[in-house]
Amino acid sequence: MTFDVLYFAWLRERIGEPSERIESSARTVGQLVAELAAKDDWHAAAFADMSAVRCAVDQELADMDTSIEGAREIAFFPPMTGG
Amino acid sequence: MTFDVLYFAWLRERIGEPSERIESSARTVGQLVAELAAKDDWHAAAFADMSAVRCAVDQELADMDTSIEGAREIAFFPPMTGG
Amino acid sequence: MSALVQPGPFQPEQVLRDFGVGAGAIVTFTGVVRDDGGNLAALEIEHYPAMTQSSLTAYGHEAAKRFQLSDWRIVHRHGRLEVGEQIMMVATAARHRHAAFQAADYLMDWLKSRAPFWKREISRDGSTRWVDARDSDEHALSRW
Amino acid sequence: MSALVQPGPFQPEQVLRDFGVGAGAIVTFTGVVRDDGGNLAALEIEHYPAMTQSSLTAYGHEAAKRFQLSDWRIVHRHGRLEVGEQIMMVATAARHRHAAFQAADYLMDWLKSRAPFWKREISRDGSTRWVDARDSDEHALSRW
Repeated sequence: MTFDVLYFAWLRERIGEPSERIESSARTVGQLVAELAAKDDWHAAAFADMSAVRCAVDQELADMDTSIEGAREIAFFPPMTGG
Repeated sequence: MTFDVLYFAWLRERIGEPSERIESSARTVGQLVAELAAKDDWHAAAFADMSAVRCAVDQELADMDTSIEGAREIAFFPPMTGG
Repeated sequence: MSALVQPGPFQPEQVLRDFGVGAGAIVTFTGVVRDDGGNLAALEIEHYPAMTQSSLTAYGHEAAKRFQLSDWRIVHRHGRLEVGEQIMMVATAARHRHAAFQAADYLMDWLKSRAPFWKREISRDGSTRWVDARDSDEHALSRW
Repeated sequence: MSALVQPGPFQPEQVLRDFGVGAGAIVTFTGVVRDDGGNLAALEIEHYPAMTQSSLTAYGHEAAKRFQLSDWRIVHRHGRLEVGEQIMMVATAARHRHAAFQAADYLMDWLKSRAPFWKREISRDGSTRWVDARDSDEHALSRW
């Protein structure tokens, strides 16, 4: 399947791009993260500390076990600091 | 001693005046209340239920035991309902 | 850091002019004349002029000390207020949001039960009724 | 009942126009860029456009249901904000004050930790630093 993968804040900076299209057979967020982290050093650095990474699947907050089957947009970002 | 005694809200209405000058030898709020309540039916009605009467001595919240020696202004009123 | 007691209406943007400069968190509370049953025409608020200002100022300073406010303001009206009119407003400013929230909440509990104001409801048919103090307001004070 | 996400400044009196008609209690929270150490020039706020509006709206509706609000509004800015500028504002309207206070407090806890905004500090010397999420913000959420 093809996903739009989005990055925000320092994840975006480490990866060097705000988004990328990914062809993957991953079925959960966690499986996708494992694939992405194996791509290159930049991705590895972005996903080095998963305790500092949050995720949304199609704009809904998700966790590593969340299914991405049928999803279009997976976003990764640090803990939010709004307000 | 001479005191200015002030009434607010329904205490003012029951007594029929917003204030009066009282010559009294009372030394506490409670003693003054006993004197006032004995004056006439209107005063008796105002002080009939002391659980619904609050008091300030010289603009400071007080209770029945508070001394009024040297005080100038004693105010009686129902529980406050501001805000 | 000021308390204002006045009969006329107030503009919140005026009350908040130059308020809380340097603070990170500003909380306001505004009380409005509410008609629950469809019969209320207005409120008449009586107060104790010689005591009102000083008691509001004292509660403001107490809140500032307790919650380390950098600024606070209180405005409270008296006299006749129509349904929908603003009765009063409290504003608190602090570095962080929890202090600002708590201080405004604290101030409201004190104002409701310890500031010398008394409300009378004026119905559309002209009849009047003094508003009873609520046990829940007295109880709220015991939280602090 | 509306959430607004915008880069430009907002006027509180505009945000509160026609707000909470019929309510007895209105609470607002305003967050302001605060310079604690004397070195901050501005904040840069990044957000996730496709998600921001919908998540603010969802938290607003959740607060309305939970605290029986008659009205609520949220405005949150993004982009570069100088020291002293307003970052965001929440307003809640209810019959009684405790519901309005609690709902605003609740909404702020959710916005701080669950709305897709990320703050970066820009120092006067031009260096930048992403603001870390605070444990106390995460902890605050567990109150509800």
